This record gives sequence, structure tokens and C-alpha cells, in this order.
Amino acid sequence: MVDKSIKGWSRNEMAQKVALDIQDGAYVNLGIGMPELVADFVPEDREFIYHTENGLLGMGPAPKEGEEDPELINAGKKPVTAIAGASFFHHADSFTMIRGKHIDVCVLGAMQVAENGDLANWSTGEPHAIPAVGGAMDLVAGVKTIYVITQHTTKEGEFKIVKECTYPLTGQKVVDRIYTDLAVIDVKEEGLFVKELGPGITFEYLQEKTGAKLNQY
Amino acid sequence: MVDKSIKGWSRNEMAQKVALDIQDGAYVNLGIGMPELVADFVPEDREFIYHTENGLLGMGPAPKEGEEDPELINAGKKPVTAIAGASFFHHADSFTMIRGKHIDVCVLGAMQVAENGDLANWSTGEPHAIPAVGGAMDLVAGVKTIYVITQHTTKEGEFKIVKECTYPLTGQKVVDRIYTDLAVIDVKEEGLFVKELGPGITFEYLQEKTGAKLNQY
Amino acid sequence: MINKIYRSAAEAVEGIFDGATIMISGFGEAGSPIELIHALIDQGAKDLTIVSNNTGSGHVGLAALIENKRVRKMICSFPRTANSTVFPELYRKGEIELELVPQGTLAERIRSGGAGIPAFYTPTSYGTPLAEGKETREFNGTMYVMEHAIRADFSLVKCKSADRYGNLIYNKTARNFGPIMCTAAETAIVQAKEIVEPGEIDPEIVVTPGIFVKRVVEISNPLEESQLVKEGRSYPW
Amino acid sequence: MINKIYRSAAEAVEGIFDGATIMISGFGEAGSPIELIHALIDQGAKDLTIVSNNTGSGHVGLAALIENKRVRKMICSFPRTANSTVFPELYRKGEIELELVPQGTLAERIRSGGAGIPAFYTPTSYGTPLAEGKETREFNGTMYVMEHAIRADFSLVKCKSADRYGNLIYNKTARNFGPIMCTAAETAIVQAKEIVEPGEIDPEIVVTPGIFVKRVVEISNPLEESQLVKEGRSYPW
Repeated sequence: MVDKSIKGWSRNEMAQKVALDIQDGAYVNLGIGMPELVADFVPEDREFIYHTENGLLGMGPAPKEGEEDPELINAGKKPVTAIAGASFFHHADSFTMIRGKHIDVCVLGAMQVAENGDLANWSTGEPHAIPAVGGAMDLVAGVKTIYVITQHTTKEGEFKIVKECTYPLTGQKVVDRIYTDLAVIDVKEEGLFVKELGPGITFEYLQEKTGAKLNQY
Repeated sequence: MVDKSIKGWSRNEMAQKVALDIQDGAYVNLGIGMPELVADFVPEDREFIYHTENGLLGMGPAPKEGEEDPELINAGKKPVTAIAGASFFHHADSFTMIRGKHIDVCVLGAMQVAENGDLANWSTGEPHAIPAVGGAMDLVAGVKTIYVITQHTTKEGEFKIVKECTYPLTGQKVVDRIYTDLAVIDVKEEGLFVKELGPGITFEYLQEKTGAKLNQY
Repeated sequence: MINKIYRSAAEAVEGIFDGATIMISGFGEAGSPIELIHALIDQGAKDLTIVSNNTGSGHVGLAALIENKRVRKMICSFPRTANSTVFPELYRKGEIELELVPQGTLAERIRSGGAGIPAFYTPTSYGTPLAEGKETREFNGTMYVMEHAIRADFSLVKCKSADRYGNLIYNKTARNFGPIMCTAAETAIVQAKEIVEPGEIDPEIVVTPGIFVKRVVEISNPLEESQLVKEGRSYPW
Repeated sequence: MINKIYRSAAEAVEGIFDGATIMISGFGEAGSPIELIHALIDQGAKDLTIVSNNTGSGHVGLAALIENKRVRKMICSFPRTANSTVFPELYRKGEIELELVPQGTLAERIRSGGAGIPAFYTPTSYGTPLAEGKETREFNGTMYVMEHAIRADFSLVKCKSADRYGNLIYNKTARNFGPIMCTAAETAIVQAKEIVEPGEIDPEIVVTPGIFVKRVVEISNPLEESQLVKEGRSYPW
């Protein structure tokens, strides 16, 4: 179980850390769930353009209540808006943006990340689960920089950052950086490097909560 | 030399024969030169939609003098117009129409047609010629029906319909029917079959002017 | 005169045969041609292979087609969504097949089907279970998976405006798979919110040129899938 | 604030390096970015590989770039057209290389370059001299040729309207290779007849979404190539 006396970062703080690491003018695809929080923490002097794989570049915030349009949605099938300067396109063109390395940053959740950057985030591989992959495999294969945002361990305290993924992979050696409640960790050729420790988190504590060897810069 | 006393069909009559063989509602791509004449002989009760590979479906006739737009041209780079119901698109989409077998009929000129339907119409293969292929290879590979319209022999009286092409091929086994000044000839698995003889043309005369065996239906 | 306009959804789906492969546009309910799907249920064709991003929700539209046992196999990227219970139940019982395809690979396979490209290479899914049994190949130091085109006998597509030539424009993110599915089917069947005169759609803004469309039907007030799901409706009513 | 607008053609072509591969839009003069090409001549980059459907006409635009000995190699489908003398002369003298590609294959190779597809199969050119030395393969009883994607360091493209995000619309058949060339270059450089405010181009009619464009410059009265050829002009003037 996670020790409740250990503080770490809140979900919002994690999202803010991600936002600060994205450059002005970046084309960004945010996965469903916690990644969506990143849009709330864009620094005032930066402009990100959001891509949603169902055919919109220049996605704006959620519409006001009563102004939802069921034909203007994001990849999570939630109503959104379009900014001035947006564009709509079909799915083959949308994945041209993804597969063709035109999108700068994708922020995704994870079930497991391995020390070599392998990502598992689409299936537990259980025999009776309904497998569903969506655009995750295309995103990790095509987007220039892949950021994972996730709790450091599962609710049950199991490692999510591991030596080798046991769940089916979404992609091989694709993750560039991991943002958890406990730390920010770079995934490099030579292994995992701790970029920043959360408040009150020691390197030793972090290593205990991590299923792969961590390195210090 | 071609015997001037033998009548055969005029270029306009040849073009008219082609037009009569194209169904109402067909999507048609006309090559540069003699094929363009086909558009002048569309029967009144039929509507053809013309495709030009440089990005226009629904090409209309040439504009009036003084109304030419250098950005509204056909594949021969001549000014054209667009009908009500036309559409513009980029080159990859244009060749989706061609390669994807969406165009019903393409009418092309020929240097040589072989008895198995091989077509040579882009290069004499001479060492100092500047090779230029344009969209010809895509058209013969992708369009459902390929009609060739050509004089039966060269100006020098050389065979154009031959056992085997000596010029570099545009495509293998692609021609469906040949319209010449002397005859209309079907290209079938079993060989060349004379569908219609021009005025004053006998089968024997036609065979003399043809470098491959002709068959009668 | 070329006129691709059909008078009703029922007429527009005539000739769809048992065992056909059918592409159905839509990302969730956005762009899903619900009236055409209901007409297909009424029409009765069965043993179908359906290519669609999802598997429908509630008991209407695509979910109803599946629930009515017309579908032998689904080819899709995301077969479970909110309110999607019909497919998961049949799948767990082994009563329906699933070919799971990454969304971008699905789009490119459809686009290739329409463009006369039989196969292509993609980096997507390399090293994952979805690449198992597939050819792989290295280009410039990166590994790729070979994927085959998908073609269909019919596509059912929803759009915003159409003319008698079959030229189409779409509405916002309801565009999604519609344009590429029109190109990849022998017979693309389209429901439009309005049918307009040729030329009313500016040639510069046509999204689907008419060459890709065989049949068009006007459905001026299409049902809203999410509303029907909320009301607990099932098709046939 | 994202702002891709450059003040002049000269600034827009800064950084183009010797040995670069450059795609140039246009089908004949329609869509040819003549001011960007002239700025490139002034800029001086040489030993270039140019991907363009034709080789220019007269002694302006692309023909002038070639005539000024900046081009090592042309990749195109139709290198000779009316009033095209510069390329043929250099080619006969063996002073410029040519890779001849069927027009549809050229388009698809560029589109693939932009879409992250390293290679694909096409029926085009099978059994012809242009398939010599290329891999071939059978799918469903038909033979196909494997073709590789083309990518470029830069694309020079002409369009009708652009905004500061790089969203573009084109004019009639001047669209041709522009949209796919924007996708396939590291840096797509675009000359627009007008620059408008974001949102003035309806999101439904954007042809090139801004993500594919790095630099935009307004050239409100572009030269007409055919007019210059008629007048016998040569660049540099």
C-alpha cells in the first residue's frame, strides 16, 4: 500500500509539470483522462495547438452547457470546441499527422512502462477482456515526443515502472519521460534517470516503489 | 505509304465511334490530342464526367477567349472550365481516382499496341530522347476500360498494331479496344477481333496494314 | 442525366447481400448513418463483415445491427465504449469475430483500398501482439509492419450536404471515416442532411467528389444516437 | 503566439542549404511558386535535388533555377513541355540527372513521405522500363511494384490564402501537388496571394492544416510564368 504520509505531487501538479515541459507553438495530442488536465496549465506566454485524432486540429475547451454539438467531439467522445484557426479533416489525414511525425508531443496514461521505454497501456491481456486499442499504437509510433503521466504505482501498490512489461505492449522503446506523483523520470538509452523528485520523496524511497533500476543524473 | 484511294474514317468519325461506345454517366479521362475530340461527339441523351489528372473532376469545355485562367487547366496545360457540380482536389486524391479503378474509361493515343493489349505510347526509347511519362502508366494500370484511338499505321506506313511492341511499354495487357481510321478492333484474351470495318475497307486490306494476326467475330 | 438520388433509406440499401463486407462511417455517434443502418436491419442482409471504428452503443444503430445477429465479424479499433454492451456480450460468448486494428492503420488500410494500393508498411504496432503473424521489414534502420488494403462491397456513410452527382461535404468531426470509406467500397451509400443543386457546393470545398458515391438519400432530421440510448430505445422499435 | 508569417520571400527561403532536397509545387505554371524560386536563386543554394512534376519553361522560375546550375538532379514525371528547353539541353549534355517517375506514383510517394509510410505497392509501371530493378510482388493475382516514400528538406508551395497558423487554401487546379508537398518536407515554405486572420478560413474548407507548414509569405501579385516566357524574360533580370 502507498504510505499516506509520503506527499508527492497532486494530479494537477503532475499535469502542470508536463505543461511546463512543452514548448510554445507545439502541436499536442492529449490522451483521455489525466493527460487532459495538461490543457489547464499552459503557461500564459505559450500557445499549444491541440490535435484530436478523430479529425480536428485546434481543439478548444469544453463548450458551455447547452452548447454541446454531438458532431464536435474529441477522441474520448466528449463535446469540445474549435478555436479560430482550427481545421477539420478525415481519419487518413489525421493519422498522416500522427504517423508522419508532425505532432510534437503526446501525453498518455500507462499501465506499465519498462526501463527501455516500452509502453503497455491498452490491454491487460486477460482472456475475457474486450481488447480495444484505438489510436494509442499509432500515437506512440508516430509522435515525436511521448510523455507518460501516471500514478507511480497501482492502487494496490504494484510497480508500474518495471524492468519488462508483462502486459501486451502498445509500442517498443517509445516513452521519453514519465511524470508520476513521486518523480519525473527520463527514459534514456542507458536507462531510467531521475530528473526531479517530488516533495518529500527521497531517491531511495523512489527506488523502492520502482520495479526497475533508477539512475541519478 | 498509305493508299490515298482507301477511304476509312476521318478523325472526327473515329472520335464519334469512341463516344458512342461510352455509357451514360461514365467518368472519363481523355488523353491529349485526338482523344480530346471525343468530347465533341457525346450523344445528346448522355452525360459524361471528365476527369483531368491535374486535379479536376467535372471539366467543361475550353473557355471563351479572354476568359482563360492559367490556374484552371487540363492535363495538357490548356485552359478549361469547370461545370456546376465539379470538384478540385490534390494530386494524391486525383490518382486515388485513377489507380483505385474509379474512372470508367480512358481514351489514349498510341505509338504501338500489341496483340495481347500491351501499349507503348510514352517513349521511342531513342538514346537522346528526353523521357517523359506523365500520368499515362497510372491511367492504363488503373482505369477500368482503356480505349486507344490512333491512325492505323504511322505516316511512313509502319505498323502500329503489332505482334510485340518494340518501343518501351506503358503497360502490359491493358488495351481493351482500338479505334483507327480503318477499323474498330477488340483486344481479347484470344487475340485481336475486328468489330467493325471502315467504309471501303476489306478484312484482307486491314490485315495487310496490321502487324499482328486479326480475327473475325 | 446523372442522378444518384434515392427516395428512401430502404431503397438506398437495396441489393446489399448476405455475406457482404460493409464499411460504416462514424466515430461513436458522430457521423454514424443511423437511418441507413436501421434500413439495413429492416432489409435483412446477414452474415455481414462490418468495418467501423466502434461497435455502437445502446440498442440502436450499429449496436442494433449486431444485436439482431446480422454481423459475423467486426473489424474495428475500439469495440468497447460507454454504453456499449451488445458487442462485448456476444464477443464473450464467442458469437462474433473481432479483428482489432489500430485506428491509424484502419484508416490507412481503408484509404489504400480506395487508392489501388494493395499493401503498405507502417511503424504502428511493431513489436506488439497486433503485429503477430504479420510480415515485418526494415527501412532506413526502423522496423515496419506490412498491412493490407481493406475494400468493401458497400459503405454506409453520413454527411451534411450532397448533390445529384454524389459530391459531399461533412459536418465537423462527423467527417472522420466517411471520405475514405466512400473511396473503398464498390457501392458507397450516403445519407445527407440536405440535397442541394449541383454547383451549390463550391468545387473548392467538396470533400468527397461524386465519383466515389453511387447512392444518396436525404435524411433531413436524423435521429441522435445518444438521445435514443438515453431514452432506452431499441431498434426495431 | 504562433506566427509563421515571414516578411519577404528572401527571408522565407533562408537556411536552405547546398545539397538539399526541395519539393516545388505546380503543374506547369499553375501552382508554381515563382517568387520563392527566384528568391532561392538569389539565395544561392546549389547541388539541389528538386522534386517537381515538370522542369519549368522559358528562362524563369524552375527553368531559371536549373539554368543557373543549382540543380544536380530532377525527380519528375514530365520533364519536357512546351517552351521547356533548359532541362532538355542540360540533360542531353549529361549535366543534370533525371529520375523519371509516373505522375501518380510520384504523388503517392510524396504523400507516403508525409504520412510516415516508408513504402507501398502499386500496379503502375509493372512490366515497363520504369519498374526495372524494383521489387515486384503478387497480391490477389495481380503484379505490383514496390515504391519508396520521398521526403524533402524543404517544400516551396504556392497557395491562395493562408493564416498565421499556416492553414492554407488553394486556387482551382493550382492545388495539384501543394498539399502533399507540405506534408512531406521538414520545412514547408508557402507563398500566399493573401494572408488572412485565423478563423477567416472556415475550418471545414482548410485544405492544408497549419501543422504541415512552417513559413508563410504574402506575395499579393505573383508573376505569371507564361507571360514572362512570352516576353522572353530571363531570371535573374
